[in-house]
Amino acid sequence: MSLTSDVRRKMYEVMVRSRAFDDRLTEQYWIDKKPIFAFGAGPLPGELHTSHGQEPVGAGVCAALLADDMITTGHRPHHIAVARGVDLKSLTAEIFGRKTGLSGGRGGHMHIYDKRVNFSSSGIIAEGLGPAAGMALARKMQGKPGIGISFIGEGAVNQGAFHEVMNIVGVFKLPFICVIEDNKYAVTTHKSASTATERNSDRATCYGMTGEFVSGNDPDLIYAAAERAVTRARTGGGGTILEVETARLLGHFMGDPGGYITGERKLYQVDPIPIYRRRLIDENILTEATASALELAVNTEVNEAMRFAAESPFPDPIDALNCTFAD
Amino acid sequence: MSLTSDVRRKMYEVMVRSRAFDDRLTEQYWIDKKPIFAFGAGPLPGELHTSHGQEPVGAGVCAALLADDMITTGHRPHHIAVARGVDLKSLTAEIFGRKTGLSGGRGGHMHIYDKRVNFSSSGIIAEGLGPAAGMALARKMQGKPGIGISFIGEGAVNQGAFHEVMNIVGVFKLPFICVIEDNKYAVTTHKSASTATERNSDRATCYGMTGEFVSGNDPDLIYAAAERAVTRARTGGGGTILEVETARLLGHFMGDPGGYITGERKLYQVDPIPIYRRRLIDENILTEATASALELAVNTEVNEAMRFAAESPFPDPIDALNCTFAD
Amino acid sequence: MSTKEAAPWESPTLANASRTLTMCRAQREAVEWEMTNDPNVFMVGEDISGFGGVFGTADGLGAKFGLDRVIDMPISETGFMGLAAGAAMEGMRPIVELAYVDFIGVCFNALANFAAKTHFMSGGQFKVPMVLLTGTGAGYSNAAQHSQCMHATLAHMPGIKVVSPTNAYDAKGMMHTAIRDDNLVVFMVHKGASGVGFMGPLVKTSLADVPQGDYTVPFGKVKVYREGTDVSIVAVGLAVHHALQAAEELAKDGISAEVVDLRSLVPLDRDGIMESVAKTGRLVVADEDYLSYGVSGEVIATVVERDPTVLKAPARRVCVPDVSIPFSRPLEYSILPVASRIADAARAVMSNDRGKGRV
Amino acid sequence: MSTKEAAPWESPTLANASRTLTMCRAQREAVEWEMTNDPNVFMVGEDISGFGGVFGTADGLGAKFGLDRVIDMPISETGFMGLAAGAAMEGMRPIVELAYVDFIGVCFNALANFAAKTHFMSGGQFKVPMVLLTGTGAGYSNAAQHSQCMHATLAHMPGIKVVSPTNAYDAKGMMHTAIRDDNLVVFMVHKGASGVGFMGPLVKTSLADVPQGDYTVPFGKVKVYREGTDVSIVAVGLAVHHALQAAEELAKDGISAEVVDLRSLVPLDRDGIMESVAKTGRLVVADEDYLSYGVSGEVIATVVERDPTVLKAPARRVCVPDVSIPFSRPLEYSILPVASRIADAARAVMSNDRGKGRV
Ligand SMILES: Cc1ncc(C[n+]2csc(CCOP(=O)(O)OP(=O)(O)O)c2C)c(N)n1
Ligand SMILES: Cc1ncc(C[n+]2csc(CCOP(=O)(O)OP(=O)(O)O)c2C)c(N)n1
Ligand SMILES: [Mg+2]
Ligand SMILES: [Mg+2]
Repeated sequence: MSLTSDVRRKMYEVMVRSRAFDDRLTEQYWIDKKPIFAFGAGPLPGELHTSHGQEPVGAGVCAALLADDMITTGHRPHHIAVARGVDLKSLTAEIFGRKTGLSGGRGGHMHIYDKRVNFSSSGIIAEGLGPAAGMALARKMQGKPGIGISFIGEGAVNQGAFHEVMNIVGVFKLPFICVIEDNKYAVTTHKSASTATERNSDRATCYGMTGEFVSGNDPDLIYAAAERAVTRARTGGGGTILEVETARLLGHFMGDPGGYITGERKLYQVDPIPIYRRRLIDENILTEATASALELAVNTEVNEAMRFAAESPFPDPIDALNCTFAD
Repeated sequence: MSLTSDVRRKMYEVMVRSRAFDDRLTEQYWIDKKPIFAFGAGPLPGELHTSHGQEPVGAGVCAALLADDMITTGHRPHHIAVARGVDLKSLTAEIFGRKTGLSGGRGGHMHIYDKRVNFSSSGIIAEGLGPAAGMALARKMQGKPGIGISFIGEGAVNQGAFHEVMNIVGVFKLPFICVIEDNKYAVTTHKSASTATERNSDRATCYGMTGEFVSGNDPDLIYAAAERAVTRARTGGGGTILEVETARLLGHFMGDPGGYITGERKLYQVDPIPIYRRRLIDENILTEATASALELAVNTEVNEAMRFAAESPFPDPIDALNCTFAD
Repeated sequence: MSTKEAAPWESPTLANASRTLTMCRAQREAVEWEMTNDPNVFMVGEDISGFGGVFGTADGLGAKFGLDRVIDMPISETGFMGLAAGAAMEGMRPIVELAYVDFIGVCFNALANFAAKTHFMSGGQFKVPMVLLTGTGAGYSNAAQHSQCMHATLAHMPGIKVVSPTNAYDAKGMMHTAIRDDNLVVFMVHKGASGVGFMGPLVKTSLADVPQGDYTVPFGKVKVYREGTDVSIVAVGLAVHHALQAAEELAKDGISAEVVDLRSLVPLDRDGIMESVAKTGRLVVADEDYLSYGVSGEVIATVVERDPTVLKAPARRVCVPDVSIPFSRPLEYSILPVASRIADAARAVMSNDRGKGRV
Repeated sequence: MSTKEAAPWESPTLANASRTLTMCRAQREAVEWEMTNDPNVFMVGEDISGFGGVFGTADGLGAKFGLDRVIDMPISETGFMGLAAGAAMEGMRPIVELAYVDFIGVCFNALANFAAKTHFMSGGQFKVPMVLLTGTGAGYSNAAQHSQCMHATLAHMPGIKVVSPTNAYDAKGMMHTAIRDDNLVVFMVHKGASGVGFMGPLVKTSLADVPQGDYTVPFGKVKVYREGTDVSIVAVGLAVHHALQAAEELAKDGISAEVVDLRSLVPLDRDGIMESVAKTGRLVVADEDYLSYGVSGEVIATVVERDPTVLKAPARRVCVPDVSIPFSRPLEYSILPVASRIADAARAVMSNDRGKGRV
């Protein structure tokens, strides 16, 4: 694959979809959470970690993948799920806790699973790394295609699981990519206060992996780096640690005003979507009109998913008692 | 401190003491374990991981330390305990499970604690790293002298705790040394089969630490590298990952014949003690006579410790019920 | 941070001069007092210096005591639990925050095999005085990995004291006790009762008048919140408040329920449990942790190994029925030990109806 | 490896043509059968390919199936537990060896929060068929960090099946069942009963005639090793063998003890427990895990939430009294649930002596 106009349009579309999705969720989220904030209140209870600003990472990496590839990620999964093509209606319904949701409402926003597109997310920091490596191993043993990709935050690198899994990937030369979304913050803690090295991709040499760092939160560059990593993985070239500089435009989760991001650091909180839109128009990949049409279509689609979710029934209480064990 | 003749004689003495200690324990260990082997049988039950071959690491590093420095280590603690000056009688009595032991028989050979000389060991891989860093932090906060030193095996590097603690050491610039005893094996697994990098000391750059690799299992070189690391730690220069090539002359634990160490790999299993003896005599630090006298004295001392232990009473069963909580 | 910008994890301040506090505010006073009076006390955890941690227990303490005593850590729980244990072995008294007890699985060894056993393994040479402050519980749709209680997971391991206050007075007094204790104390607070901002309306029965200065509440004593004669509802954590609500309901039916708060799982006040059950002759245990191999079994066994004949009816348990905590609200509420489930269990015990109400 | 050089962790071979096997030999047959017949079955663990792991369960399998199916791992338990779970999600059936259950604290999250909950959290989309084979237990002076049982630590968490066979027939049949199960199954074998070489003399009651081919032993059914009428001794793991010994002793005193092996903690055969206790009217629970918040409480509660009146005397527990396992032999044996302690408890129950014998 190469960075064709189609790929770029597709990436833009995916970014717009993810943003519309997060925007609609945000609106829903605040219903009944004012004036008194409570995680548990309103139609969309629980913690909500939106992906505002990180859309280029999901879009760029997923555009370089094939259907067989397997993704795991963490507590901030929307942009990746959307980019991967997780069914928008079932995804929304899951986040609304409905019977029609991907997991019938058992999982919720941090636990998004869609086996049809080989996608999983879960909420403990760095916990998806081992599973993604194991999925890659499984395919290798089965002689089937597919590489493992795990997305983590820059803060998650400091979890021991990162070290253990990267080493295993290196020792067994697994077809694997660790994508580190460096949005500079883990909750309120800046990368510089938590991490003894500036670029986590530099750690790759310690693990017999290849390191790549992409700055600028630029989907085109992310795509290109991901493609190199994917090719490497598919051709026996081993694993890649791909660190991508991105931006978390809002707080850690809804309700965090993010007031600790001040001064110079605010300069990095730039919205990548209008920039990419501008570029695609400037380069005649989109026109103002086609861009607007695309945005309208995507917003309609997202609104429909929201409506579908809101109108879906809640699960039966008894559903809490099944799916603990497979039989 | 510098590598004076006194220091070198002392290192030799410490190595000889550790070896004699392990040799006597080995004799005791096999009592009642033949013809049928059973960990639990005989006067010295349980797993026993002796330090045959690794004496230079304990001797070299400990010679560079001061009394205030704090050591943690793991399942193979004897050479370090002896080098650190843990009281030989109480140490032996602990390994014999006697009331006069360091922990009154509660701890055993993998759990050697001697607060008087700031020494701890425990049996879960890499578990001592965090505590040693914490001890260093405590002294820093208290404005008291003392650095933290943790000894681990090359296999232990692959435990997540290594990564987490090294990063913490780097972020907080703690006065800390991680000594990696690279004896090439973790139980039966060769380093090359478990570790995606050849030299773990190379990882130091990822943690804002200094890396040093010492080859040859040579106490003089180990001492020199340890001294550099100690000076760095004491003068605010941060932490060091000091990897030392050493040799495990016997199996993983008593009872493991080590038959998996074959071919070329056997070449590395060289006893460092006669080599060092030869060198000290050649360089006129010792004579044949003073060396023999030293060896005799040390052996007598070790034999006395063994006798002390063997003659000590067992603890009262009731002792199992105290020391769970401090009051 | 200005009031307008207040992060939701800040606890709402109650009427100004009042000394009626939420648990998290009360705990914070104890921490502040100890940090002021004992230079060896310090805090470590994630996101505590600026924002006071998820519970607000460290609220403002970073600014007051500086970043050297309120230390933000990387997401390296094994690393910093070990670090805290080592510091404790050298005479410091760390208070470690682990925001959600659900994360304990990444650092269980450092706690249960190292911090908890060092005193024993060293034959008493080393003490490990450290407090692990952690949040428990469900009820706000935070799903399977951010809603657990795991009371028994910690209480089962030797060498760990495990406490769980349910009101502000106890929270402060037990925090003083915890910090002064020479052992690893796990201090579990249900998010839903802590009074932390992001959990919405306060649980009234968790508020209490709190003395200004320092005072201690000892571990290992149950607290009888409400006396009764027909049935003992023995509970822990938020379930205590559910039990109080259930007792109100039951009173309307003419059932007099005694509500016993364990407060401390290790040490466990077995005499206190027995005293109540011997009096009422009936037992319901309410616990938001998983049912099997947990607190509920231990409480029942405690009675039965003393005297099974005190029980006039089978004991009942109202717990999470050995499933993961579901996200969706109706699923979640169906498995939590809410007041209605507790009341149903008590009624069943009263009618000695052995078939119904058991999960 | 020649016989002369045999590592102690190899299981001694019994009389040649005999099909009387040790547990570890029997388990090994099941693993070999499944690996032969199902290409998705593979093993991961530390030091398994050449030496068969600490239990000899993988003995010779590395040579037979190659290093791609018997995979030696670095000392990275979190990493390879996660890896195994991911492989299982993609249709493989990994058998993971964790030599000592004591190490579970370094990888508890990957098991209890991920592998155990994925089926639930995904609403049934993903299955995680994996077996965790692990060794438990004390009795050979391996001290606080290599002697634990931690039965309840695992059995308390939802989504994990936990089994613990006590004889070779069950070990093989349950290993077949475990490998074919679509869930995370923790397969706990007491080192002292497994028949592994380094543990010395074999426990006779753990040996059994074992059929050559494959067969399954279902989970969730107790096994009554010995029938009796006066007191039920409900036990798990090595304590079952201690109980059998105790029953012999008790028989000499004219006490008829029924010995019930739980075999499976999750699912737990509550009816099977009740059936025995309803018959004998007396209950002793023997478990080498820690006493509080564990198996013993759960067994007692199981009886009492059905019918406390079946108990003619207080139930008693013979467990490790909430202390770390000490190294020194006399200390260690004083806290293990050995036959004499079990017999004493049974005698106390018989004499309805409520004061003595309780730890
Ligand atoms: C083991 C563990 N520790 C702590 C947390 C709480 N937590 C959730 S998200 C988060 C910050 C993650 O930062 P980063 O990895 O940079 O991801 P980001 O939120 O920036 O996307 C923390 C500490 C957790 N979920 N798991
Ligand atoms: C977390 C954990 N996993 C596994 C073990 C079992 N184990 C004990 S020693 C050892 C090998 C250690 O190798 P290395 O670190 O190289 O030290 P060495 O034995 O060579 O001194 C293993 C796997 C353990 N004690 N803890
Ligand atoms: Mg981040
Ligand atoms: Mg080694």
